[in-house]
Amino acid sequence: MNLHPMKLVTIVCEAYAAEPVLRLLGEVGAAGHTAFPVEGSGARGRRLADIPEYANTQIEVICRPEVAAVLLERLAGELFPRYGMVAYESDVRVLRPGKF
Amino acid sequence: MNLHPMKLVTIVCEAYAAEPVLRLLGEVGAAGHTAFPVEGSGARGRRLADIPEYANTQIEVICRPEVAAVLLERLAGELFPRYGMVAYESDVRVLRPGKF
Amino acid sequence: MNLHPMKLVTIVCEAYAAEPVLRLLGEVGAAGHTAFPVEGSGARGRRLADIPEYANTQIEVICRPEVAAVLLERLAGELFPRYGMVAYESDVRVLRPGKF
Amino acid sequence: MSEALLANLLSPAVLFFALGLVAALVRSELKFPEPLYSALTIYLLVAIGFKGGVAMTEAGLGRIWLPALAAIGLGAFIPLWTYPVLRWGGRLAPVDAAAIAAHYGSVSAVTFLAATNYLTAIGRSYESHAVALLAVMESPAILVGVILGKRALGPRGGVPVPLGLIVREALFGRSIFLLLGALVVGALCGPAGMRKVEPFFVTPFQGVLSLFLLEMGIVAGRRLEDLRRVGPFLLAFGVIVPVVNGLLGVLVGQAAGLSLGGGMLLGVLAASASYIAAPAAVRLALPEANPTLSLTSALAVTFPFNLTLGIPLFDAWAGYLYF
Amino acid sequence: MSEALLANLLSPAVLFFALGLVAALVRSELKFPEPLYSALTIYLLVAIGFKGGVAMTEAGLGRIWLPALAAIGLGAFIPLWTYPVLRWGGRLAPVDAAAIAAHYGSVSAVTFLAATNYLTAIGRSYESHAVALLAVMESPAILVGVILGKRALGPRGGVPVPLGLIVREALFGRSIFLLLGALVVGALCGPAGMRKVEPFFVTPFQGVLSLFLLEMGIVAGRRLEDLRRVGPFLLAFGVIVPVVNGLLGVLVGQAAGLSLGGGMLLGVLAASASYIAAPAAVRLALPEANPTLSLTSALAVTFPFNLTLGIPLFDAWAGYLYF
Amino acid sequence: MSEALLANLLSPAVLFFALGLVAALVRSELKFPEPLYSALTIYLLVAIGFKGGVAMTEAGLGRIWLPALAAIGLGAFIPLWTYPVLRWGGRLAPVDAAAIAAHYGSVSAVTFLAATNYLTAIGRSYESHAVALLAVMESPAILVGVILGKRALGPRGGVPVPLGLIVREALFGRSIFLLLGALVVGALCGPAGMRKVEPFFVTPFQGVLSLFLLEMGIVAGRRLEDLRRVGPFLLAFGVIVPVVNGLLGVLVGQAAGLSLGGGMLLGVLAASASYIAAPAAVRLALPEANPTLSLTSALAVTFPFNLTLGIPLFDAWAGYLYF
Ligand SMILES: Nc1ncnc2c1ncn2[C@@H]1O[C@H](COP(=O)(O)O)[C@@H](O)[C@H]1O
Ligand SMILES: Nc1ncnc2c1ncn2[C@@H]1O[C@H](COP(=O)(O)O)[C@@H](O)[C@H]1O
Ligand SMILES: Nc1ncnc2c1ncn2[C@@H]1O[C@H](COP(=O)(O)O)[C@@H](O)[C@H]1O
Ligand code: NA
Ligand code: NA
Ligand code: NA
Repeated sequence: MNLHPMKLVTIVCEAYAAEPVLRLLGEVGAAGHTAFPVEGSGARGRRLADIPEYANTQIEVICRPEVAAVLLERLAGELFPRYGMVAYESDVRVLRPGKF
Repeated sequence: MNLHPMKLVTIVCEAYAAEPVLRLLGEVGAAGHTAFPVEGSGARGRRLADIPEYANTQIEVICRPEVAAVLLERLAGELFPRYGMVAYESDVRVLRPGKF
Repeated sequence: MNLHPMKLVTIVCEAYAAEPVLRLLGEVGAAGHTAFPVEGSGARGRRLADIPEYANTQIEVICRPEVAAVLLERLAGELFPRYGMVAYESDVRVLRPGKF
Repeated sequence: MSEALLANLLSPAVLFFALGLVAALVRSELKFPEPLYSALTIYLLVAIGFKGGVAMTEAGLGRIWLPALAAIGLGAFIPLWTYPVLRWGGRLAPVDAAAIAAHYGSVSAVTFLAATNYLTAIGRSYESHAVALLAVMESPAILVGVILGKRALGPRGGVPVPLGLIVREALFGRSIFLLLGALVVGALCGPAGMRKVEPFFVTPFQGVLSLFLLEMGIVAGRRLEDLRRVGPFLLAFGVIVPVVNGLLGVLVGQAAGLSLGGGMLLGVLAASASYIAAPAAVRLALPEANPTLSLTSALAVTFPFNLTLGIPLFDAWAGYLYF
Repeated sequence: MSEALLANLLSPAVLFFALGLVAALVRSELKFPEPLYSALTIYLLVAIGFKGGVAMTEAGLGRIWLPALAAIGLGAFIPLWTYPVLRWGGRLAPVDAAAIAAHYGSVSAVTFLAATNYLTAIGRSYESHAVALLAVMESPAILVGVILGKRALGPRGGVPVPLGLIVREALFGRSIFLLLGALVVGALCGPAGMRKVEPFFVTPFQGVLSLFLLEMGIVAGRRLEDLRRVGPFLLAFGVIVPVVNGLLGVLVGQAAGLSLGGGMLLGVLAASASYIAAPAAVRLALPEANPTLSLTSALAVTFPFNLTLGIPLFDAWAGYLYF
Repeated sequence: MSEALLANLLSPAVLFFALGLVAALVRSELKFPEPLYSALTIYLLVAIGFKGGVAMTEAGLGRIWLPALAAIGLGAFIPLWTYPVLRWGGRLAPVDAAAIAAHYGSVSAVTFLAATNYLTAIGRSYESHAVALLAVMESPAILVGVILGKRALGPRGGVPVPLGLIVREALFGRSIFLLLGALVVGALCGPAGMRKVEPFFVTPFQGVLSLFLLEMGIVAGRRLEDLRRVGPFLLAFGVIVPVVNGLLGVLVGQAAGLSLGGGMLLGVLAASASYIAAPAAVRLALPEANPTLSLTSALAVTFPFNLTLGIPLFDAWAGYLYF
């Protein structure tokens, strides 16, 4: 069993931000993503998922460390000032490194 | 790119436990959370998400290590005996440490 | 507070693969799991969650390291060739190690 | 009665329920998404509450207070007699006995709906405002059951829960709130309001209920495998106790002045066991109780029994009593 | 008028809205799953659009262009007069003033539906193709508001957003697309198509709207706690400005040749504030604006006001003007 | 025929489908939440199955067995002739050819519903129990296709899958189970049951189908970008093969004694390609096949073709044959 280290970048953002985030993923060269609707609370108060327009989306991306660095940098520069959003990075290990 | 270490506490619990867990988050001083409905299985058998009352909720909280410690301790003391529940902690890195 | 290291194995797969994955979890001796529907993109293109049959499922399993190793090995051998799927492992800490 | 029984068994509602059971048993992937379940529940509760409220405006409050008091008393009484049966007959732990007793004293809205459907189908009239009985009968047994359980746990036994929370949960749970709220709305709107919403809340009602029972069949069927965890005592309890409560309920209904149809409905309410409101409140107040025991017997034994055999049985009993 | 007011307050639609508010205020766990909200929205927009389209085929385009132009002009004008009020009366930041002005110039489809419901209930006729006014009036104010905001931010101020994206969002948002699309489909199908789908899109419409307003009550009620964040100026603004716009709208409608019912509907459109299309477009174009201010006043102040008091008020005003 | 074609193209069902395609093409954010899709599917399958079952009770089983056998034979035959075409005409890999052949031999319930809608609209009668043909025709082609694929992979080629699983998937998939189950329920209930649920399962049916086709338009439109992955051969295949199968199906229907309307429906079934049941079963049994090829041609080429041009074409052909 040969596991290879990768980064998992998790982004929780308001629904309106999902499209720009996905566009950014394409630009920084992430090979895929997984997304699902969530509700939550944070600096901008409670975000209830009762209306799709007011809900949050959680987006998870497995990528190489250098892609993760660029992704986080651009998130912080381009999207943090604009949307309610949280992003964090963690360490994971995958089986087929070529896939990411 | 300046990443700061934080803890991610993940709680999977039966739907009835979501409200007490959120109340506890407020008490221990967590600055936000993200939640979504899930289904699962564990010691209490299969929990199918076919009826909202019987579903599970997954709650994710990014917080400082000392908050995570208090949160886990109080979860174990006050809510584990009462509800079907799993909680675990992992390491993440965030960009704006002041937010958490 | 006594935290014990465990592995979290996360599997994102097409809906048709959920049943075989859950069966595999039983065979390798995982004590529980959590699952929820997601959408995503990857090598097989975009998977929109507009029809249940075409959606993805994310399955998360906390287990002991030796179970995680067997699980990943069998996933790679038996299910990777057959279904659109991503699997990765990360480190978490839990409170009640006997549960897993 | 065997004719009525057959008519009930061959109604779309019961047959769709059976189809749902089959789907769960053959492990078909058929399942309803959770939001569809919620949507159907909301529709059914609002529709029945609204209709009942309009009927109350027409009938006047004077006709409902005595049956309502009777229903409340009946709900509070059921856990008192079933608790000792569970405790000493079934050798269940005190807290489990209290929890199960609470479920059986409380009521199942869907069973009630199926019974009104049955009455409509056989052309028997009933007080439309009888839905108020459903509303008032959800909580009393829960409160009694929780008190029994707390007492059994002793002064410092068990997890402490603020009393306010328990009462709020028993009184303002999702289903009671919807039902009572729609009842009030209907009472305020009266027949003029009814005319506007009738094509949505009344005309397609029976069809929606049939579809919902398909889902209930799946939900119940998926819990059938838990039956072996509840043991033979609870299986028998889940059939015999409803019969006793149902027969008793019709008697009480007759004494409280309800019509033949209304008395039968009170019997069905008494016989039915809650699997939504009671689990939520009991889980909160008595977390020490094992939820699988009460839920499985209420949902996988008593509910199907009432739906298929109970309803025509209580109707036959009412027919016998009233003539 | 007090009779009409009472009739409106006691209609199922308004009472269910109030019930939703109560649910949110007593913190009942009652909530609609998000897909049910979406399903109801899709149904209501498609139904009203389709019906309007069929009516347009019957009425001919000749009868709609003048009112449509008037509605567009009115929508574009509202942000122009409310911006200075917000900016200097309310001392709001320029970008917030522009954002709020955009919301109040745009429209709320549900308020429009409630108004048509009201007209149907009191038996007053209106141009069925008036739904076209709803469709054309969503975007102009958004575009004007965004321009005001961008100008206030200065040449290099604010986050740059491609103009194309903003226009696409203002013109092709979910609700406008559905409404306009169903309108075109209805216009192409005509009465022959209507006969096929009438039992689904027309007959149960009022009931579905009532159920939806229950949900809107919950959604609005859950934002009531944000009211203290918006301050007294916006509370007053959220009531007074709709009244002014509503009275103005009826005048414009009369001048554009609409019937009494149609004029009242244009008043309601002018008075209503958008809480779906405008937030989405403004969030994209003016991310610097605080969304809580515009959303809370539109959803938790103006929407309930129009639904309960505004609709009968504008109807009374129309009755006064037209005779 | 051009008149019938126009009537079909201007029906609400087809126009809403076109609107959904447009929504996907202009990348409007309009989308139906997944549970709404499931809810509409469940409703449509249960409604059509129930109605067909009631009709079967009324018609007697004697009238259905011969057409049913013919439908099964036709379903099994289609993959046999299309496999070589795909394999050598299209130079597709054996396993892909087998998978696609299975999809085209199986059927699409929505295409069938649209065809019954069309017949209702033009006032042509058909055997209501024809829905039984839809039910029996889903599986045979899947089984034949899987056998062809497994044989092509050779004795030890390919991933091994227990035969039982494949058969269960082909026979008990969600849609077949619902359709067959509701058919049995309808047959047991008969006309008495129908009266109870008619306002829900029959009256609004056409409207619900129109709304569902809006969603199908979005679903199909979002896969249009995959068209360049399937290549020109499959594009042509997706139009020509349905025409051949459709013409053949009407012939077989006539030979099996179906009425003009019923024969046309068997033609539509033969022409339609499965995009729910077949993908699930084939994905399980032949994971080596590329699902994009079969799904895209069935969903984004053949489905729109049948809905718009195929249905009136097979109707015209039936009209020609039967007179
Ligand atoms: N500390 C946190 N832990 C987990 N999720 C969070 C946290 N803070 C914010 N979020 C999520 O990020 C969304 C936007 O955050 P904010 O911009 O702070 O309102 C919230 O609605 C939550 O879903
Ligand atoms: N080993 C596990 N891995 C992931 N999730 C789990 C695990 N065990 C339990 N869970 C989740 O936690 C819920 C409650 O667990 P339990 O109290 O053990 O029944 C389950 O329904 C699952 O959703
Ligand atoms: N790099 C990635 N990060 C996160 N999720 C991924 C990634 N790649 C693939 N996935 C998920 O796994 C599913 C199947 O992947 P694939 O087989 O590569 O198409 C996708 O639809 C995504 O939901
Ligand atoms: Na009871
Ligand atoms: Na306005
Ligand atoms: Na076919």
